[in-house]
Formats: sequence, C-alpha cells, structure tokens
Amino acid sequence: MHSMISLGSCTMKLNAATQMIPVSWESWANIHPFAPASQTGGYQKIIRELEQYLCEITGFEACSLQPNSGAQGEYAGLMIIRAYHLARNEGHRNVSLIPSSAHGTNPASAVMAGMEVVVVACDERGNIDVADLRAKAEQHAQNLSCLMVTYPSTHGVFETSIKEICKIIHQYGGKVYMDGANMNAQVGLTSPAIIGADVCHLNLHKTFAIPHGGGGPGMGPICCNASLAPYLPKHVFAETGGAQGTNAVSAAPWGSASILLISYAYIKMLGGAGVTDATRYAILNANYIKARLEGAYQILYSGENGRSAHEMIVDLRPFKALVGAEDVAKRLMDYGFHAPTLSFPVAGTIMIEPTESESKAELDRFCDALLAIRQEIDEIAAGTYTHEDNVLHNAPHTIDVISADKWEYPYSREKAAFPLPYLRQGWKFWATVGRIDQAYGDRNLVCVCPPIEEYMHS
Amino acid sequence: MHSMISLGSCTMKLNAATQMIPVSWESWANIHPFAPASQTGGYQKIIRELEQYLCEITGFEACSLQPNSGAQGEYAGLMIIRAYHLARNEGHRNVSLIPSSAHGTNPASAVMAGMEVVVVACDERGNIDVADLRAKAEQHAQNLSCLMVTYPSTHGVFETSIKEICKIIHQYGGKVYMDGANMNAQVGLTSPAIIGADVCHLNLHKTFAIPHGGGGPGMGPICCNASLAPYLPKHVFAETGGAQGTNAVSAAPWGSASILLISYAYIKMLGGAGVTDATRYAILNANYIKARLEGAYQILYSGENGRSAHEMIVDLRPFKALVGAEDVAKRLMDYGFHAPTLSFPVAGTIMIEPTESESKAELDRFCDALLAIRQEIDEIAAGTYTHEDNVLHNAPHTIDVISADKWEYPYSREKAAFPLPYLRQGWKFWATVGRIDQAYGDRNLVCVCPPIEEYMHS
Amino acid sequence: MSHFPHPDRFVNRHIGPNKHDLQEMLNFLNVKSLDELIYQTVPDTIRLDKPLNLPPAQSEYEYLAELKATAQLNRLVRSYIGMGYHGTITPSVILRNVFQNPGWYTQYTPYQAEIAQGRLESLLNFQTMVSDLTGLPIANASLLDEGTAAAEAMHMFFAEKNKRAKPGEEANEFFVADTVLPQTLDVLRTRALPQNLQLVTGDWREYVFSEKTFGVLLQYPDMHGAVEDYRAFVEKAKAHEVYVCVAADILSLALLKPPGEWGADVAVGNTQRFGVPMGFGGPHAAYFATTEDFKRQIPGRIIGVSVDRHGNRALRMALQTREQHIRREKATSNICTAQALLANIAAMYAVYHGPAGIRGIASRAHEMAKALAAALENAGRKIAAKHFFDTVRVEMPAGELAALRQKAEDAGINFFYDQTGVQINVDETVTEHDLAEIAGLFGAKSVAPVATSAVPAPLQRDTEYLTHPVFNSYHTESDMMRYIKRLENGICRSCTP
Amino acid sequence: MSHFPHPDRFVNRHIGPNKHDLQEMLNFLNVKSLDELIYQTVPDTIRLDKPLNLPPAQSEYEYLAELKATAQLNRLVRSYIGMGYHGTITPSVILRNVFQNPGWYTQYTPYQAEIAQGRLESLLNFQTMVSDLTGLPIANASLLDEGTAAAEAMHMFFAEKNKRAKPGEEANEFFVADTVLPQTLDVLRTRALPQNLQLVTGDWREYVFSEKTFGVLLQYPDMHGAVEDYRAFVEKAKAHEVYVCVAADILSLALLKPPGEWGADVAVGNTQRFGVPMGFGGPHAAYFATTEDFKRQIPGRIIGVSVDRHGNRALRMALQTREQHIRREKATSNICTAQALLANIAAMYAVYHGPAGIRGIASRAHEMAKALAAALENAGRKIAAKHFFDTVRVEMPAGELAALRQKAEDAGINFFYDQTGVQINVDETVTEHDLAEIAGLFGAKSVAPVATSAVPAPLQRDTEYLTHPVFNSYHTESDMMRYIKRLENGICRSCTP
Ligand SMILES: Cc1ncc(COP(=O)(O)O)c(C=O)c1O
Ligand SMILES: Cc1ncc(COP(=O)(O)O)c(C=O)c1O
Repeated sequence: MHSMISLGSCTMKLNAATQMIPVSWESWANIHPFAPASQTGGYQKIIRELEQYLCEITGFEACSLQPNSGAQGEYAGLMIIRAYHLARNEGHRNVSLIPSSAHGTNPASAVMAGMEVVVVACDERGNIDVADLRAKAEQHAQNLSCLMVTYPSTHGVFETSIKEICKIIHQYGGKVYMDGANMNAQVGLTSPAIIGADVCHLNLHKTFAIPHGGGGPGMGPICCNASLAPYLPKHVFAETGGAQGTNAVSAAPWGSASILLISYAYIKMLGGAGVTDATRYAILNANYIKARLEGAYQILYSGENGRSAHEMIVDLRPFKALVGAEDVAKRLMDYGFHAPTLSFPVAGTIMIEPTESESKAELDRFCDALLAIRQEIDEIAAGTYTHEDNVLHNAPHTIDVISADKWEYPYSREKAAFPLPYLRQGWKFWATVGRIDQAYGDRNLVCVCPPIEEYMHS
Repeated sequence: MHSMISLGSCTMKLNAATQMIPVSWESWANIHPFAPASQTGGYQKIIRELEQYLCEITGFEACSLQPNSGAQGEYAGLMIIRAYHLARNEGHRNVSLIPSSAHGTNPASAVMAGMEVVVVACDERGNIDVADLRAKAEQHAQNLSCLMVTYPSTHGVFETSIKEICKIIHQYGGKVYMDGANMNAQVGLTSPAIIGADVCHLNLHKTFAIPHGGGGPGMGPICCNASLAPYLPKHVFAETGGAQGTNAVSAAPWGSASILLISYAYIKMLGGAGVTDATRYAILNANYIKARLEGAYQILYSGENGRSAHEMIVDLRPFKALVGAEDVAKRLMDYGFHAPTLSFPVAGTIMIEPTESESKAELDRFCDALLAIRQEIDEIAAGTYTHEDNVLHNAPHTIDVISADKWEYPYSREKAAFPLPYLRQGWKFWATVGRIDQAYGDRNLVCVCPPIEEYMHS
Repeated sequence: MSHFPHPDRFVNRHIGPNKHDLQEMLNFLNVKSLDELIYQTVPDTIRLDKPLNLPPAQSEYEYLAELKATAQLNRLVRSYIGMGYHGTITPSVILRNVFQNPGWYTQYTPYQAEIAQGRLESLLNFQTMVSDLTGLPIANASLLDEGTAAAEAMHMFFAEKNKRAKPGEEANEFFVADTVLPQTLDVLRTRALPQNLQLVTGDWREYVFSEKTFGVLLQYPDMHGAVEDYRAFVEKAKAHEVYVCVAADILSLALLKPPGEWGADVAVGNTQRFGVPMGFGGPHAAYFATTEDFKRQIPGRIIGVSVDRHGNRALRMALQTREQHIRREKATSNICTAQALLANIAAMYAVYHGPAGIRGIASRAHEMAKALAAALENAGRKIAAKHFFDTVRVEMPAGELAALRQKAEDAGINFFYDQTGVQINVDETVTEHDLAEIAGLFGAKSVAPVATSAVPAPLQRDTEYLTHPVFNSYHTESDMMRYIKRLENGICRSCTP
Repeated sequence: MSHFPHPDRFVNRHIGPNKHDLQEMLNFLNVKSLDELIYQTVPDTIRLDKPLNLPPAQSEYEYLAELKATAQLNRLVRSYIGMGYHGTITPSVILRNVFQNPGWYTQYTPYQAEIAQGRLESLLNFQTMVSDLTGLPIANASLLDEGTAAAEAMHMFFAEKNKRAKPGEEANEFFVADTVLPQTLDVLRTRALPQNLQLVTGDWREYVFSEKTFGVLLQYPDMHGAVEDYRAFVEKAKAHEVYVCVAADILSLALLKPPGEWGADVAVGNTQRFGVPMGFGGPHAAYFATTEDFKRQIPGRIIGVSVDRHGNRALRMALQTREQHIRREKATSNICTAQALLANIAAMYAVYHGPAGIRGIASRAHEMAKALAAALENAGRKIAAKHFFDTVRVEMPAGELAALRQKAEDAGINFFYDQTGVQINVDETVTEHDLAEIAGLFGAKSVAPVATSAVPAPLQRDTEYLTHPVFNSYHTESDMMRYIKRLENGICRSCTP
C-alpha cells in the first residue's frame, strides 16, 4: 500500500476507507448467518441490490453471492452448467475446453466439477486458436459441456474472435463459462453477456474493491443467464438459489456477507458512469505504461490496434542469458516496488496491471524503475558486471547488507539501495531478508513455529 | 509508539484502543457544544461521573472540566484562588511562591493571573528549602496569594516535608496550588487533599490515558476543596461552574469534551484497585530503571529511602567534558528509542518516566541502551575516539549516512547503526535527518512552507 | 438533487489520473481522447451500446448516511445460535491495528516473501496455533470455511486411499455422522456429486464400515453440543484403513482431548470465534490440520520456513509451484484466495490471550453452560446431553418450542431450534445477566456454578498448547500493538520473540 | 456479578510487568513485595488510608456495551447552530489513517525533531494553510481554542504597545465588537481581569478610539453571520496606532478578502470545520496568524525550517528555548500542549481538498445560504443582513421564536436563537433535502439558487491560496493515504512533493 502493487490479473485497486469502515459497524458485524430473516432486513436489501447491480454489469439474469473466492465461483459456475446438462438428460456432457493460457484454477475447478479437461491451443499472437477450438469442439461435440475462457484474455488482450468462439461452443451444445478475473477491463464497456458467455464469476476482491487481505478474504459471486439461473446453489438455512438449485458451495448462504458492503459501496459511490470510467482509466493506465516501456522491453501480445487491455505482459525471456524474471522482480523491491505477477501466464515474464487508481506520477515512478533496471541488465550484457555478481542477481539488498562494514560487491552501496533519486524522498522500503531459497524450503518443509531451541543455533 | 517513550513529566502511558474507539462514534462526535441540555444526556452523565471520580482521586469537593491543557488548568486554578481572596476582600494578595524547580508554565500562569512570582530555593537534595519557604511566606505574609508546587516534585521525589510546607502557606493566609503533572505517582496512594493542597489540575493526557497527539489535544481539569469551589469557571451557554464562578477560561463549557471519554474509560476499566495498581507499577518501573542504571550513571535526587517516585533524573553533567545531554538523547535514537525529557528540570540531565505500561523486557532494552551508551562515553574518555568524532557526537546516524559509499568515521557502520543485537530484531528505526541546527533555525525563522522554487536549490 | 453539488466526488478520489495527467497521457499515446483509446482497444463488435443502468453516484458522506439507515433494518439481538458461528470479542488492539489497518488488509498474497516476513510470521503463528490445538503436526494457512475444508479432506482422503486403485474400483463411500453441521453436509453433498462419491449419513454408533469406505467425518462437539467419545469408532476406522476427519470447534480444544490425540487424520473447523465477527456468514478463516503423511497433499497455502541467501532463517509460502501451476488434470483442490486476513486475526487473538487466556475463555464458557444446564434441569427441563462443552440442548415438544421461540424473539433472543428441541450456545460474550435472562425464559430461577466438569475424564485435555514464546510474550496492549506494528513493517525474526 | 469472571481483565493489558516480571524486579530491588517498595517511597504521613471509592473495574467489552447505552442518551439532531462550531465531513482516509491511528495520536510534542519530520511537515502545512487563508505571513502550529487565541492576541498587543510605557501609564483599553462570539468575549473577560485590562464592548461603528486603546477585536463574518466591511475602521485604528485582531471563520476566507489584506495585525479562529468533528466542544485546533512584526512574540509553538549537520533542510520546533524556559516573570503566554493532532487533521483536510476543493466547499455553503435566505425572504421573513457568507439570520418576535423552536426541536433540528432572532448556519454537511426541511419550518416553499453573491465586491477574495504543491498533489485517496503514511514514518523532504 506504500506504493503501487501492479499485480497482473489481481487488480490491486484502491480500497477506500469509506468502503471499509461500515464492515466493523456492529449492526453488520454481529449478525448470525442463520438469524431469522425478519432480523436481517439490512443485509437482505444490500444483497438484493448488489445482485441486481452485478447482473446489470454482466448483462445476466441472476446472481449467487455464495462463492467465497474466484476459484469457488468457477466451481459453482461449472456445477450449474453440469446441472443444466443433467436436467436436459445430457449428463454425459463432461468435456470442458480450456485454452492453454488459462489460470490453473480453471482446469482444477473443472476436474472438481467432474469434467474432463481438453486444452485448446493459442496462436502466435496469444489468442485462442479458433481453428483448434472448432476442431476440439467438433471432436467432443457429443460430450461438450463448456468452454472456460478468461476475457479479456490472461494475456491482457480483447480477442476479437470472442463472439465467434462462443458461437462455436453454443453450436456444439456447450455453455461458455467466463472467468471474470479481468472484469476490470469490461465494466461499462462490454459485458460477459455481450461477448456470448452464459455464466461468469466476478472477483469482488479485484474488480469491486474488496482488499486482498494478504491472501483473502475474497468473494467470487457468479452471474448467469436465464438458461442456467434455475440451478444456482441453495442453502439449508436460507431462502436463496434457483428453483432447481444445487446444494450449497459454501457454508454460509451468501458467502462472506459482511464484505459485500465494500463492493456495494464501490458501486453506489461511483454509479454507472463512475464504474465505467474506472474501466476506461484502467485501460489508459495500462496503455500508458506499455507505451513508456516499449523500446526498452518487448510487450508480449496486444490487440489489433496495438493496444493492451488493462494489463500487459513484459517479456523478460530475451534477457534469459543475463537475468531471470525473478531477478527483475526482486530488484524492483530495491526500487521500492512490489513485483508484478511473475511468470503467469507465461513463464519468464512479468504481468503488469496498474489499475485506474494510480496517478500518472506513480505510473511514472514505476516505469522509471523498470527502465533503470533495463539499463542494469545492459550493464551485465556489456560486461560491466558478471552474471553472478550484479545488482539484479543479488537483489533484494537488505539493510543488513547495505549497512555491513564489509562491502563485497562490484557496485556501490548507493547503486544497490538508492538507484533512483525518488527513493530518498520517502519511497524506499527494505526487504527484511535476502533472496529466499525456495527449493530448500520445499525440501525441508517446516510449517509450524519451530521450537524455541532451534533458534538458539541460528 | 514503536517503543517506550520515557518522557519524564509527560507520562506516556498506554492509550488503549478501547478508550479511543468511542471518540469517533457519531453520537459523541457530532454534538454541538451549545446543543440544548435535553439532547446531551450521555455527555452529562459522563461529565458528572468523571468529575466525581476525579474528586475522589484528588480528595477534593468540586471539579471543572473546562481547561484544555495543564497550563490552562494552572491558570484556572490561580484565577479561583484570586477570586477567593477578592471575595474575602483580600484582593491585594497577589504573591505566588514558586520553587526554583518548577515547570516554566507555573510562573507564566501566575503572571497571567496577575500575580507576582517569588522563587523559593531548593536544598542540595533537590527538595524545597523549607526555611527559605517559611522566610518568603513570612516576608510576603500580607500579600501571599499561594504556593504553586508540583508533587511529587519535578525531581521525581516525594518530599516528606510537603505537609509542613502546605501548613506554612495556610498559616500565612495563602492557598496551595498543586501542579498535577506527576499525579501518576499519587493516584490511590495519596492525594492532593491529603498533602494539603487546595486546588490542583490533572493532566488527563498524562495520568488519565489521553494520548498526546504530537502536542495536543490535552485536558487539564481542576479539582478543589470547598473553600474554592464557589469560584469555578462558568460559561455563557451552559450550566456549569461555581455559584460565584469566574468567567470562562475556555471557549467551550467542558473543554475538549469528546476526549473525556478516554479518561472515563480508563477509570471505568481499571476501577479503584486498578488505578492504584497503575501508580504502584509506575513507581516499580521507575525504581527498577534507577536500580539498573545506578553505578553507570548518577541519579540526581531521591527520597529518604533512596527511592524515586515515578520518574528520575539521570545526571549527565559529570560527562560534560566528553558529551552533552543532547548527545545522549540523539544517540538513543540510533538505539531505537525516543529520548527522555531533556534538561528539565535540571540542565544537562535527562529525566526518565517509564510509566506502568511498560513490561520488564522493554525496560531492560532501554536500560541496555543507556548502559551501552555509557560505555561509548567511556571510550571517548579513554581516548579511543576524539571529542569531535564519535558515535554520540555524530548521532543520530541516518540511513543516508549508513548507506553512503564513503564512510568517514573512526567507528564501524555496525557500531553506528546496530550497536546492540535487539536492533536487528525489529526495533531499529531511523532518524530521517541528521542532527538539526537549532540556532540556524531560530536565526532564520521560516514558518510556512517555503515556495517551491526554494527547493530547486536545496 | 443537483442544485448544490458537493465538490467532493468519489470518482475523483478513486481514479488516479486527474484532468491534467489525462491530457499528458493521451498526448503520449498519440490519441485525441480517452474514447479514441477505448475504441482502439475494445473491439466494436462487443461494445456496450448504452450506459449501465445503475443508481446515480453518491458522495461518500451521502453513502454513509444512507447505509446507516439501511443498517437499522438489521435487528441486533443476543444470539445463542452457535452451529459453527459464535459471538466473540475482537480485542480492540487487534480490531484497530489489524482489521482496520490498510497496512494489513490491502496486501496481496505474500508471493514476494522478502517483503512479507511479518505477515508470513503471523500466518505461521496461525498454523502453529491450529496444530497445537488440534494435536496434529501440520496445518495450512486457512481455507474458505468449515464446509469446504471438510470437502477438501474428503477429496484428499479419496485420492490417497485410491492412489493405486483402478478406475471404477475405487473405494468411494464417505460416511458423515448425522450430527455433523447441516451446512457442512450440504456442501459435502455438492462436492461429492461430480466424482460420484457416495455420501452415507447416519448415527456413527451404527455405521458399518465396508470395503468401499474411504473416509468418515465426525463433529466434535457435535451439532447438538454433545461431546462424544469417538475413540473406539476411530480405532475401528483405522482397522478398516479408513481415514478420519474431525470437524472440531477450535475453542473447545482448549479443554477437550484433541482429535490428533485419538487418531484423526485431519481436523477442520472454523476459527471465527477467535476474535472474528460473525458478519452474517463471513469472512472467517477455516483451518485444516493433518498428519505428516498428508504433508504434501494438504490443500491451500502453507507457510514454510526456509533460509535466505545469507543463510538466515526466512519464511515463505511453501510448495508454491503447486498453486501457480496446479496440475491441471490431476487437481483435487483449486484454492488460491483463502482467508489470510482472518487467519491473522485469529492468530493474533491467540497471541494476545496466550494459553492461559484461551483456556480461561473456554473454561468460562463451559462453566456457564454447565450452570445453565443445571438451572434448566432444576426447572424440570430435559437436557439432551450429559457431556457438552458450551452448548446446552433442551428437548421440548414442538408446541412448547413455538411458544418459547415467540417469547424469546420478542425479548431479542435467538436460539437454535429444530423439530424436537432448542439449543443454547454460550460464547465469550455471554454475561451472567444474559444467563439469568435465558433461564427466565425457561422458567428457571438462579444460575449457579456447578463443580463437576461436563467433559468426561478421558476426553479432558491434558496436553499443553500455545507453548511457543510468541504466544507467551505479548499480553499487554503496548507489547501487542508493537508486535503488530513490527510485523506490519515486514519484520520477523523467524518467530523468535 | 462474579461467578463467571471473564479472564481478560484490562488491568493486565494496561500494566506492563506480569507476575513473573514483578518477582524478578522485586528481587532486583531487594524488596519483598510491591507494598514494601511503596512504603519506602511514599512518606507514611501522606498515605491514603482507604481504597479509592470508584466503581468496580469493567472489562473492555462490558465498558463498550455500557457506553453504547449511555451514548443513546445523546440525541443526534441536525445542527445549524454555528457560532464557531460547524458540521464538517472528516474524509474517511484521514479519519482512519490519522485520527484513528496510534502512529499519529500517541506521539509526544516533536522536541526530538530528527525522528518527527513527518509530523513537523504536517504542522508546517497547517501554518502555511493558515497563513495563506488569512493573508498573514506568520502562523503558529495551533492554540487551544478561538477564545484563548483572541486572549493571546490581546496580551501580545498589550505587551507590544506598552513596551516602553511606564508602569501605571500603559494604554490598557481593548475594544471588543459586540458582534464577537459570546464565548470569546467570556474568555476575554477572564483574561483581561488580572492585568487590569479594560474591555470595552459595543458597536464597532460607534467606537471612539482613545489614548488608552491598544487593540481591538472584530469578528468576520460576525456572530450574526454578517459580512461587514471593516476597512475604514481598521484604517482608523492604524491611525491611532491601535492593533487589530480579527477572529475569522477559516472557511469563509476562501471567498472573503482575508484580514491580512485589509490591515489586521492578527487573525485568530477555529479550524474545526476543516474536518474535525464538533465533539461537544472539542478538541479542535485554533489558529493564530500575524505579521512579521510579531514574529518573535507569537504565542504557542511554531514549526520552523532549519538545516541538519549534513546541510539538508530539516524541520523543527522553532524558538523552543522560549517554551522550555518561559521567561518567568515576563511571561505573557503559558501555552505548551496545544492541538497538534487536530491541526494535523485540518491541514490534511486542506491537502486533500486543495484550493479548488476548499473554494468549492465554501462556495457551496454560500450558495445554499443565499438560496435559503431568498426562500425565507420570499416567504415574508425578515433577513437580518444583506451580506453574509453561510449564516442566515432571521429577525422574529419572541413569541414566534418560541413556537419555531418547539417545532424545530421536535423535528430534530437545532438553530441558534436569541431574544430577537434565529440563525441558521449552512455547513458542509447540509443537503438540499435539509434546506427544504428548514424552509418548510419557516413556511417557505422551494429553495432555488440565487445568482448574485451575498459578499460585496470589495470584500470578495481575489488572491490565491494553497498554491504550494503539497496542497495540489494528493487529491486521490491512494496518493493521500501514501502521503499520510510517509509522514507517519517520519519522512519529509522539507515539504516538497
Ligand atoms: C484468471 C484467474 N482466474 C481465477 C483466479 C482465482 O481467483 P481466486 O484467487 O479468487 O480464487 C485468479 C486469481 O488470481 C485469476 O487470475
Ligand atoms: C510539571 C508540569 N507542569 C505543567 C505542564 C504543562 O502541561 P500542559 O502541557 O498540559 O499545558 C507540564 C507539561 O509537561 C509539566 O511537566
């Protein structure tokens, strides 16, 4: 929160204090989930309205606020597709097509929903290979359950073929599940319904301002069209879900109900024009970063007019012989920035999503940092520093390193810790430990506080 | 707040979150001070009860919650003494005796209340020189208005002669005003009434848990006995004050009413035994520090049994030739501590008040730091470092200094920044600028943000 | 409503670039307007052709005022419903400095461990707390809720049991005691369906293990508050090579012999009552603890201890590659986002109270429940269970129940009701005054302490927990606040105090 | 009430040493018990012989529950009272990150400037804000309230005027316009007394300056909301070598020609309406601004710009020795503790809104007040002043007033009343709905905008304010929050953005 956290696919936008404050009001905090409906009129109103807003935004008919995360939303969505097919006596439809660029939760959710995953290829521009899709859909026509697709794609591109893609799936009797992780590029400009999806989840902790809490909470409600609405999940203790609804996907009827207030506030305080502006500026900010980085870095994939959506992938593979993507990520810490998403969806890259909440000054600082890092890479290429001993390889530089009496590096302390002037103006933060050995930790898995004696030796 | 702030005479005790939270409830925050009494029942209750508690604690009859600071309390207290004399046709009584160890606000308040200040000497043990007091009281018998006395003294000592002192004043027709800054050493163990005072202020922002806010807000209510109660200040817009009350001393009838909630909570949650325990532990903590520092430092003044009250003065004048008290204060920053009170009440000393809220571990860290500093002083004495270039003289050491490529000091970076191991365990903080030139700033007084152009050159 | 608009509009606070920035950025991008950029970016075939039909934007002030009115539509009553959700006291120091502090709540998943050591330490504390209380050596850093945690256990068991089974020949029966929380069972039904797992529910005393059984789920204390001795049952399960999952109330484990000590392979549950408000269902952190055997199968995120390049101990999310590249066709779990913030709050609650405090809170609930049960029994009520922790179930005919419910709700009191009885859960927030009020509703008089425990001796806990210094060092508010701040600032010395 | 005590007792949270610590410390001090230490410390002649008679300790939870009930005894109504206290909107980002953040509120006076640069920067912002808005070059870092600030001005004037006067021959008359806030006058009466200053109050138009006059105090806008043109009066004062203090509403100065531009020597006032809740009287920060001439006489604390030993710009409390060693016999002010936290909030409010925002908020209040005045006038009411900023005074006979008051209070509406009229202050929180409701009470119909200003042209402000980058850089919540956090962390680059 001290500076931009530009995590691609994660939408780290402002979590406004006004959105957060009511969550601790006792009239929201101290309500039991199974309290009689006569006592929960406030919640009922929020829930009803929020469902309506999310339907309006997605272009869909119905909504379930039950899933507690994006991945739970995927699962819930697939389960209602499953129920749909079952209800039509097509229970055998169990093939889920998933593009190779999909997030890992997509196939995992499909497997959990009892589906067989068939991977669809992407073309050299990063888009779904429509021919391959058509072939696979045709091949599995009998058993086609659905397509899972992220839109704009995890590559940060509005694929122009999306409508055609959805049409193909429908043509073969499948449904289209849209992963809403990138919804922040859609709100008010297009919608899951328009592109042809049948159901989607929304990560309220991305697009709708719920903070990430260091790995939760989240909320992953799903919205769907009329064909799927009857199957939305029910709950043993509450009136919710579709007429032929599935059993619950969460313990509580409306998931993590109290944080719905955050998204509700977000929509109420921005209104239709505001949420649309949020999208427009998210796209502006991303394209501004893209334009500033181009030349120094290759941006992987973009739309037909050379624009990215709300995020972009910076390819670091061209520097593979010199540094890895992780080196850049860790070096960014020295520059006072949290790294972008690393090696997703493409290994050896970073994916940057600035969101609309960052001002130009902040974007510029971030670009300055990445451009400075590019120069540091060039210094390795030029032989100024070796591959094994350079600011990237040794990053992050801790206070302990910087303040040590012995300085063993071929570059200066200043270069290590304060490579750009802004860092002296309050933007510096320090990693408290050096680069962590991932393999060691996985080999020696210790996951409770080790007994105190162990520390005696360390 | 990251570590103990041991400011003598300031009582930086815990400001518990539970005490703070209600201050932002709208039912307390959004009430106009001149709202009709019929709408302010909650406030009236708090005010009534708090007045009662403070009377019980001071042993007095009546209370005014109007003064907004300790110094305002002094002024208000002196004004009611003035009114008292006037009412008895002794308006000529305008001499205020004040011990030489008094806080600067005491004489300032006396002057503001139209009094003539006569200073009373202290003896070599730091206590009020009773003979001098008697002499001055006798000398000014005709015009004696009052004595202003801090108890326990600003030297951190329970003077045993206090009752005699008060008796002398009363004998000559004066009143005794007690400065309540050190009330944290009295609550539940003794009281202003018991020692013989007639009126006192309480710094709610010291003894009663209101935070200091970086220099305010505060609250300095006064309590007094029946002889003075009729003169407590009134207000044009509210029912408050004594029957023959003076005009107001503050714009609002009950001063900064909303933060009274903090002191109210403090007393309600501790109860009688708890507030007394607070005092007992404050005394324990102070004497523990004293015992730990003795040997390395001389502690100025103590009680008859060698105990200090809730704070103590550490004499740094013996090291004058090597370092100044300010050097020690600034060096403590390198150790992750806010300096104690500097050069009050005795120049060349620091005054330490730990309060009851600090655990032994924290006290030990602090003592370790001061003991380590004593060794650093010895190193100068031993000639290891010069008088002009040593860790104390150059303190505080900023990040910029520590991370500079050029290191120009005769000691190591580690010695400068991490002189004790605990500093590597999360307790380090950094001064963001080096030692500030006080004289320069006073000579070149600039007290608005200088125009931006000025920064171009800096 | 717009003659006098307030100049402060939220949209300008939310969106970073101001007008001036916008112009510069558009110039840089060589477009005339933001619309032009959008037209270049979003394919025209999918563009929304009308503005969103959402209510007009409110200012922050207007929003809060309206929400205050909406909040009035919720009726705050005393809740003794229990059933997995409990009243709890969030210590103010944690409320203010964690729950309401953007330094804790805005952060993302700690993939970049070097700048997240503090939050990682707190999650490690969570894991240790869960491990200690359940008596199981390995715990993860939270799951979404108790229901899905139980489902994760079911799938983990299924996969493990059938590792070498041929397709079609898997052991696929999962027994769920009929005293498991209904919402958990509901989730299990959903989750069992796709993989064709057969859920069998019934009285655990009567369950007959079959060839097909791969796992069982028990509730401890059960949904009616009864503390059952499952030990013989679990032994039987072991004998049949059947895995056992126990859904356990985290607070009860301060007094009860933990599942890990009587053979459970997995324990799951909600940590909500460790200081996290009920919030009409969430968010709260579920826990998942297991044995060494399942170390690498455990779902969700796990914080592990590693070393940095200088050889110092350092924390990180372990087995991360497992998450980022969930093995697609073989995945059994899709957990990414879980409940980190709430796990941190629960862990902080344990740090703040320490073992004696936690035990004290549990004991008090137990003592009060016993006293209540005795009072109701004295008043002629039929108490369902002899052994219980903090929940008293009274068997009553349906007619009486309806009358009681009416009376209670009028008095602003919620119990849990079913066809044949009413349940009263005594949580941390319950006062003596509350007890008297409850007793009154049942026509009982005074509520007085009862000496003997309602936990049978063999099920009383005799092992320690929360012995690590971190749970024994920060029991004053000053120390606690500073600890929270140090962690917020990214500092951790591998959980040494 | 103690059969089932909750184990969590506040005393254990408040007091640092635990039992174990205690024992170690007693050993170290060579005493057997804490009592023994106390006996050694507190003279027996003064020892309290009975325990304090205070109510029994409540737990934090019990306390909050009871306080909630007590809070219900306050009735929250719409307040249009004004008179120096106004409804205001505390921006949530400031509320949460400053007002509710121990990182800001626990700190002590920044004597140790090297670790307080951030808070010093914020106070410097306060000074700059005050200086800009009042049009006076020097401002201090807050005083306790408007009343005492006016008293400080009075004494400063007196001392300066009589610098060279012989005792007994001082000019000692201070004129206070009868349109000054009553509570200010009340405080002045107190403060004038001891030094024998003669307070003269009356209509400023009729005041006759004498040899004895050393100063005057005017209210701007005055207590009835009227915006008066004091320029000729001030010139007359100057001609008589009389000092002028103007108590000015800080928000009004966004629209009105500031006192510094028409000759005031001092401006004082309350900054409460810059985001600080009324709180039944406080705390709020008063401001005090003056000319270069009084630079070294200014009461209270002043933040100044200096350099550190490396030659970098650094902030500090200026003239500190003046405070710590207040010249005893010559002291005119005893200010130490002032209102730093509230000054910081007001400064942050200005940083957050910037010049356009502040002007917008002021304009909106003005527009709404004009519209209301017009509506009431149309309904046949007598509006007292032609020129006003945000307060409308209606002259009414006493009988009608009583009826109105009854009706208003029943409707949950507070106005300010005196013998001959009622006043309605329109603040930032007022909505169009509120205006309609007010109008309704007066039998007026619709409230519609009015084109012309109610501020006469020569008193309209035409100079800029808040032009420094710090007031023009942090207008999004993300930027603002990060700025607050950087300052909290002690960082300041001498107020460059
Ligand atoms: C594209 C995509 N899908 C799904 C998810 C899973 O969402 P959650 O973490 O809320 O379960 C993510 C998370 O980052 C994602 O990026
Ligand atoms: C002994 C003594 N008296 C009076 C005061 C003045 O109190 P205040 O700052 O609340 O005006 C102080 C302040 O530190 C003090 O230490």
